[in-house]
Amino acid sequence: MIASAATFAFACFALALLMNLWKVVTAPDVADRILALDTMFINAIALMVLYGLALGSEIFFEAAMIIAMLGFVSTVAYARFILRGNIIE
Amino acid sequence: MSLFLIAALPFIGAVFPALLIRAGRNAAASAAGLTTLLAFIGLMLHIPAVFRGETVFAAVDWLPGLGLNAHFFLDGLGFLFAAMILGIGLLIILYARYYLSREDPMGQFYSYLLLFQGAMVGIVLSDNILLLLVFWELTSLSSFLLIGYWKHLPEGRQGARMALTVTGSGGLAMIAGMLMLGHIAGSYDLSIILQNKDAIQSSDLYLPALILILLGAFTKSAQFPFHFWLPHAMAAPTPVSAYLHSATMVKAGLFLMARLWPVLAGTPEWFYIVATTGLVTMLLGAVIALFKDDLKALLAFSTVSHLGLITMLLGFGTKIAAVAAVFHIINHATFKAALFMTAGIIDHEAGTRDIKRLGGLRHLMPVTFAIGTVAALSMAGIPPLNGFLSKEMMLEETAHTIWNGSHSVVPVLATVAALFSAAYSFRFIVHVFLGPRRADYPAQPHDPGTGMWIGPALLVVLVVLIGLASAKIAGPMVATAAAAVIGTETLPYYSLKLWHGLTPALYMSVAATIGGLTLLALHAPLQRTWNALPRPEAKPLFEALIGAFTRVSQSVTEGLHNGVLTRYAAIMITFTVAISYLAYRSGTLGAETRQIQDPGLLPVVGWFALVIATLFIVAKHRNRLLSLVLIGVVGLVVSLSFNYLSAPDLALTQISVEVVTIILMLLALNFMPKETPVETPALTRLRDGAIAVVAGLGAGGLIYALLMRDFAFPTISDFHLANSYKGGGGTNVVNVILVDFRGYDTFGEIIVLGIAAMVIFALTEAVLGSKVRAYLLNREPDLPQAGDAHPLMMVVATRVMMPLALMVAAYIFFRGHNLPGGGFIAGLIAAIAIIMQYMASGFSWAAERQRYPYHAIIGSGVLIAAATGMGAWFNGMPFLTSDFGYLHWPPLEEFEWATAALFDLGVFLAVVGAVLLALESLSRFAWQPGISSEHAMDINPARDEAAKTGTED
Amino acid sequence: MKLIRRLFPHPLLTLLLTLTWLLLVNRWSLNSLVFGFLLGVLIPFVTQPYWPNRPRLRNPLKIAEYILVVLLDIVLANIIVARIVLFKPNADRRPNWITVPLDLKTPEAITALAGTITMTPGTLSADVSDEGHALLVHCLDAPNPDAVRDEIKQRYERRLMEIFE
Amino acid sequence: METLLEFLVAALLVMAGIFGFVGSYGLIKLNDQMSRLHAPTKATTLGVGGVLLASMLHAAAFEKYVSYHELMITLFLFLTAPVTANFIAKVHIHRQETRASMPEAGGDDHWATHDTPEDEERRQTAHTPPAED
Amino acid sequence: MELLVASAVGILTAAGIYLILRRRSFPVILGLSLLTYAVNVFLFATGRLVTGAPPILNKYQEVAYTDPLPQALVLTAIVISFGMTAVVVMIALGAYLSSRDDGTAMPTETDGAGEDA
Amino acid sequence: MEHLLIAPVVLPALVAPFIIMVLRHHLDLQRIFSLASVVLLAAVSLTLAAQAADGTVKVYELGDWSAPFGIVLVLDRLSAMMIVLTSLLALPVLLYAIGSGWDTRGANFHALFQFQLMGIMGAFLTGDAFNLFVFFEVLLIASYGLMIHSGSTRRFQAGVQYVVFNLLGSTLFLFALGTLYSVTGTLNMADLAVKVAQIPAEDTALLRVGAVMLLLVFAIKASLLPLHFWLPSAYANAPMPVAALFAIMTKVGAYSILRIYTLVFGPEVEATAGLTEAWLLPAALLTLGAGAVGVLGSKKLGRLAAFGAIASMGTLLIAISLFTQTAAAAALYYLVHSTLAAALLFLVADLVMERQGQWIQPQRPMPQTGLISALFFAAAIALAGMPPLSGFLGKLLVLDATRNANLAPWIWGVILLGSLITILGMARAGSLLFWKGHGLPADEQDPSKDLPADSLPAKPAQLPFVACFGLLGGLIALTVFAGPATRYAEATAAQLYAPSAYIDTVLGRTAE
Ligand code: NA
Ligand code: NA
Repeated sequence: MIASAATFAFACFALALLMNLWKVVTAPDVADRILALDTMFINAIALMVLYGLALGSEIFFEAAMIIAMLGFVSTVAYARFILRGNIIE
Repeated sequence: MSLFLIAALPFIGAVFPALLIRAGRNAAASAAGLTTLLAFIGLMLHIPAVFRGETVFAAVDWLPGLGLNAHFFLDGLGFLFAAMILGIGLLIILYARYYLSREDPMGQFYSYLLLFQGAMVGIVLSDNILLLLVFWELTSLSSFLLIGYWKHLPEGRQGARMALTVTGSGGLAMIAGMLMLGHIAGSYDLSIILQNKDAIQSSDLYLPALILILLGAFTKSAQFPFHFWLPHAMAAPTPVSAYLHSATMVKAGLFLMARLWPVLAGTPEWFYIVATTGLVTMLLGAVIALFKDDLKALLAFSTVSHLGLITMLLGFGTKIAAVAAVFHIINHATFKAALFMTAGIIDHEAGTRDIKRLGGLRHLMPVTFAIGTVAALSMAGIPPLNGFLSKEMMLEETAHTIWNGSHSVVPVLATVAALFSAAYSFRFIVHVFLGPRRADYPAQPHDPGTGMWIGPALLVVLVVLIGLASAKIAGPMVATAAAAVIGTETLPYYSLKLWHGLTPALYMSVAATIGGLTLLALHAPLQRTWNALPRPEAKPLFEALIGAFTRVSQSVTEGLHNGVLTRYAAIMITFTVAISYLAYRSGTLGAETRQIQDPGLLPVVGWFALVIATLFIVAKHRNRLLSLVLIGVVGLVVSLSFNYLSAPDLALTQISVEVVTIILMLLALNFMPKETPVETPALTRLRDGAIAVVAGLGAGGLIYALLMRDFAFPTISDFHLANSYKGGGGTNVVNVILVDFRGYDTFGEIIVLGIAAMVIFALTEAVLGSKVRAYLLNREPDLPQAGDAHPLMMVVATRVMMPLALMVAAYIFFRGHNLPGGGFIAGLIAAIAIIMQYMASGFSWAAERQRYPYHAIIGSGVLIAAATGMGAWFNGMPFLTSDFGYLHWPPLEEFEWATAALFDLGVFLAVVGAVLLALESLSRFAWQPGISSEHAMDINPARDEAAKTGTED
Repeated sequence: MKLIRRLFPHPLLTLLLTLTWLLLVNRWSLNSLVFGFLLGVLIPFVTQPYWPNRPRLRNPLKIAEYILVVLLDIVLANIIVARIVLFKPNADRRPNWITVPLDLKTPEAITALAGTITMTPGTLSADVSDEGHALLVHCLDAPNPDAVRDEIKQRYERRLMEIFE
Repeated sequence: METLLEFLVAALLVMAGIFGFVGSYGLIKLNDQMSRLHAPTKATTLGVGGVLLASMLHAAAFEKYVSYHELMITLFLFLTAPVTANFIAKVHIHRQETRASMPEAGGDDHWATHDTPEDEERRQTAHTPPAED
Repeated sequence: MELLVASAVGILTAAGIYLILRRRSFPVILGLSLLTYAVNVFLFATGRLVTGAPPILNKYQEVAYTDPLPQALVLTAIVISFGMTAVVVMIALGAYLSSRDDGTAMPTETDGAGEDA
Repeated sequence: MEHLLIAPVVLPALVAPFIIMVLRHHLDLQRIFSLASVVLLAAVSLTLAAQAADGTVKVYELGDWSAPFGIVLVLDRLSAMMIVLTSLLALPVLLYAIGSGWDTRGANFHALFQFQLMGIMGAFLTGDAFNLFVFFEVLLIASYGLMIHSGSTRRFQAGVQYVVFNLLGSTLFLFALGTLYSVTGTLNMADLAVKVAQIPAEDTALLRVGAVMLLLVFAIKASLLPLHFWLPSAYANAPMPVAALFAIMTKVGAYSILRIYTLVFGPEVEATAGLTEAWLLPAALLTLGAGAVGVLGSKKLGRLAAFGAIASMGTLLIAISLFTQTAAAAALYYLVHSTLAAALLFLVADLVMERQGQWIQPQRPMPQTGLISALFFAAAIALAGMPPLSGFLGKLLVLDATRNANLAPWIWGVILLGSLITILGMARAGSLLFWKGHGLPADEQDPSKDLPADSLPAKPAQLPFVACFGLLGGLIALTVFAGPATRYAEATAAQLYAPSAYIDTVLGRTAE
């Protein structure tokens, strides 16, 4: 049961990831692109945790946590770049 | 005196004039003169031995592995030349003291001159042909300096380069020839080479070696068609011309031919090459000399002609001709040096060397007239002077020479040459000294002081004495030298006297004299005809050739290295792929030994994401921000893949590095164009695409082939897996490899990072210290800026996150040895935590709160890592040997300590320092005066409230 | 006392960080506790300059209540948003801007409010006004914007006022 | 008990999958930029949250260890998601909106994103700035 | 899976090289980044591809581990290429700011010499 | 003391961070420490060379992990020679940089200088292929900083090219190492030698690709045509003292080729036979040709020196590419010579450029023109391979060693013609720079010359001349003591071509 549920979740998040990518590539505006990339980070976190769950391993936790922590930094950096040009001023 | 000292004295002497010139011109000249005199005396001390027919040796090994040794020897030939070089050298030194003006840097002159003298002495005393080559090339170099001595004269500079080019290239050819010769003979020592005539002449390499060596000799001795440089070398001060271009350097080629005569001469190849070249040169030089109005040019071509004469004699390959050659070498040196000095005196005193502007000088310069006339008559071959004697011998030999079946070609042409020779010699006397006195000399001519004329006078005395009593005066010298040329065998019969009876030579000689007088009489119309004739001028041709060559070199160099990085890279990649492919094709690839693994859903999705993002980066790379966003996608997917493929450490590192890289690139992109224009034509893009695809196929194919085969041998990482815990004290094998098994790599790696940051800092300083600063200060943002630079929410969020992030960094750090993590990733996280402060609250605000200079953090990181490594020394262990153990402090549980953690702390600090220094440096570009705010947030109602109510927190 | 305040500038933060450490190492042991506590003391001390004027929390117990309320709202928010996304045609949606005047003054409190708004049903904090007296909120589907504004002020801002000011 | 836990984990996973999908789907489906911003900021947090809960539960129930550190991920997401959304909204306001197209800023003049340096200067002179904020 | 990784390496390499062959420094840097990914994955893959076997020693049971050495090498390579990227970004920025041109070609200079000796 | 073997790496690695930590704002102290470090390095290197002179191979097992599992440093005649050369080059270069004030024109000069030395020393001493990569990167990244030290438009532009090209090289290095590891499962050079000798036939294709890619990496460093394009503008635009130090960097490439292609892929190894024959020598010949033509075709002094360096690398690579013991001996002698000669030329170029700008064009006579022109003359004849300096001897050795090669006539022709063209170019430049200006009227100063604004100190410094004469002294010593020098080179070459002692010592097989 868990296995099928996990496969379902895998498929959902994988599909989500590809949709995000599609949006990154095709979005008309840069705001949407950044948003899509940020969403990609979040879906990636989900995938990683799922993978750890499927393998019964904790080994992927740190990577997920680091993405949660740092993905935000790059998103903010992109946005700041558009807002101000200087990301550090 | 040891031959070493004789050869070394001029070089030693070369040092003094340059040093002594401040002590005055006389001091410089005396120093030069004294060392030369000393060497000369040293040489003379060997007279008894040399004239007994002995050979004096002096040998020290220099580079025995190659066969290049400081082996000197002195025999008759060497003695003759050394005596000429040093003897005439002395006279030249004396002459030059008076010839050079006050403005000329005399110290330099004497230094160059003695350098040259030493090189010449070295040539003639060398027993080792490689050593001879050393001196040979040295004469080219020193003569370059001497010819170009008057730096301001274009003729001097051009003449110097021409001489260097021609004689230098000959010298290079000779290197090859000498190496071949030595190879055939099995030794580079002349004393051994000269014993191996049969081996040499029967070798396959004989002809190439001969040609290459002759190229050296001919260029040096100005033989046709290389003769053209010599007249242009006359731009040198006259003492140089007299010394180098009559008495010594140009004779080096002759010396070499004479030196190698025993082993090279006597073959048809030798005869046809050497004799013919000599004959042509003799004739051509004589003809041209007649029509030169410049005294020195006349003498120069005359020298060419006489050098041809001697070459021809050597080329005949008969012993008697060789004797004649030796004799003429002596004679030519005496009268030609005298003539050059005479020309120099005339130039010096009358202010011109142009024959057309001279005449009638016999009244004004009687001494000069006497000296010049005697020397010129000797050159014309008029008895009883020494020139007559050797010319007779020469003519006699030509009479017996058959050239390609013809008995007459050589004697007739030789007579014609002698005729022209007589003609220009007479012209030297008649048009310069005779005739009416003129009113329009550029200067008032008068005889010079004794110092200037004593040298040529001495030479002229020799001219007469050798002519009158040749057997007594020159006989022993000729005999000894000729014996050395011919070899150890007995000399042929010859006699050095004025009257040999009614020989063919006498008739030829008489014909030449009469013809010479006739030509002189017809000189004016002849010269008009000559001048009207179209003929190639060597100098413009040469200059054009060299100029063209230089320009071709320039355009080849600039065309090849055109500064287009794109092309460089394309060439490099194509070359690499091609060579690698060849290497692949020439080896064997066995069948696959591994099974392909079935990919699950995740890898396929990841693959699609990666491929789509990558292709879109290529397609959309002109939109720079978009490509950066897409790079973020690629980095994310790569990181996920590492995680999926059992590499959690890599995943962590990749994602952290990714963030910092993107920040870095955004910082830079702010100042750069946001779009890349279309610049390359479609065809170029197609070409680039083809290169890229081929390289991609190569890389992909290679890794596929590797992935489908097992290791050929068990890998060393089995050891790492087996020893990580018991030897390294950690269960995260990757981390143990990083900080222990291969900690030295990591040590290098953090240094790379530290250097990167230092470089970025230094370059930032450099840019901001330049005029770019002004541009940056006045720069308008490329795009409109939104308000609220430091939004409240961001500031607050990062304030909360910072301690949390540092906590995570500590966690990642401490677990690294046993679980994914480690100092590097922890360092990146800590750095990003601080960078968030910069991004949120502004550069100045965050920088103010930074208490430790980043340079120092980097330095301390590297030092801690190094110190940890060195700590092992105190245990008697090698650098970076780790140690670990377990501590138990009740009530705490037992915990592990490891020196590797200390090393990792070094890594941590270096990374933190490096990342922050790099980012901070890049951030400084945006700094503007006035943007620095003391507030972290632009909008803060609490602050406004406090300001309004006057209550400060 | 001064020394203690300098050493423990933020006892609450120290507590939070110690807890964080225990979460991170995922092991409740004395070692972890001691080590986490050491870090919990050290890190606030080192980072002190980056968070000046830290607000006093007047009523920390209220925080728990607030968190529970918000968590519940988040679950609901997700369901509501999912329904809108999946089933509601774009044409039927009424996206809208609303302005929420702020009584909160401290940046921390405003941030907490804005964050809450973003995480809860159909609303998203987009900006603050130029002097920080109003919050700009975007609604995904708000036929009645005033109601949304009042709920925000009632449900969240009031509670935050109690905690922070 | 085991089955129940299993069911719970599975349910959480399915829920997470759905929310995760919805978040990204909304990004494509919704037709205006500000609305698109809602979908991921909410749905995905619960998507990830579901996975995290499932993971914790799964570890506790089947892997024989108790795992709390998933909470850290949640903590970070909750802390960062509003800021991210705020920034993207500011990008939207900066690029797509003008002062006129925006609602009134309460008692204040306008929204921070439309604040120009001149406005800022005016404000600076209005109040004397204190030393520290 | 091997095919996926190999083709990914190939595509990253090709894309990287194509961008390196552009004439502006920014795409060249992008290309270098892609090429760095390619070579890192390449180097990583030389340990062969294994899933679910991270080289974290399990003290309690015998399990398989993937080859840890290439991972360590790739870590070193990532760090080094990060440093290199940072430097090249800086240099490209310096070049752009001082000449206001981000072309990677060296512009030819006005000729000061050209005459003969 | 056995730890001495790591000192050439650790010493600069300690001094550099110390400088940036403690002495960042004290120029005089930086200079003192930097100089002291270099002097100490020279002493250490000479001591090590003395230890290696009798042919023993010394191994230093870092972290006490034996080869092939850990990283080892290996000292043999070749590495000893290279570290001695490095430190003896560094000393005059550093003196020059201090004397000329170049070290003050940008930040972090001394620290970067030390790190640069550390990288070079590490590359020469390591016995591990991947560690060689790491130290290549150390020396490269330090060189990036030094090359653009003090900045300027052209320096930055040249820097972009230099860095990008070398990053391509670094990438290729990783591809090569990955391939080799993937086939053999090892990284230690001695162990690689053992494994490569036993490689099964069906693995040769992949092994050969790895081997040749590695060779190309080294060829890039050694500026082999057509991989040399990074060099001319990088060296020409670098501060000249830095370019002088870089004279050793191309030698790192040459060293690596010699090392790897005698130890691992030696001429007797079947699996990699015939890998280089077809193209390496022709490429080396073209390198020499391009260098020589470049000397003649250069309009700026820095480029002239850079092409001179390329030409000398061509000669060196010709000798190396034959892969015979005699040729290797000749190559080693020439290597030392060309390092010193190229460095001297760069320093002299700086003396000129500081006074009259970088264009090769007539100038008014400059201060100290006599001394400078004499030094230029010496450097020119050294690099052109004219007597009496060691270049001539080196050239003779190379010619002699190549006499039996298949392409001997080509080799000889190119070497001799190359010399001629180089001489022409040098003569042309010297004549324009030092002679022609004497003909210029006083007021006809060329306005286009680009003198640095604050170029000359009021009182000309002595130190730059001391440095130049130091290098010249080195060349003279190499000439005078050519006998012992070539004997050392021959012994070194013999050791290279009998690698079993090296392998056994590194892998600890001597005891058995
Ligand atoms: Na909301
Ligand atoms: Na080979």
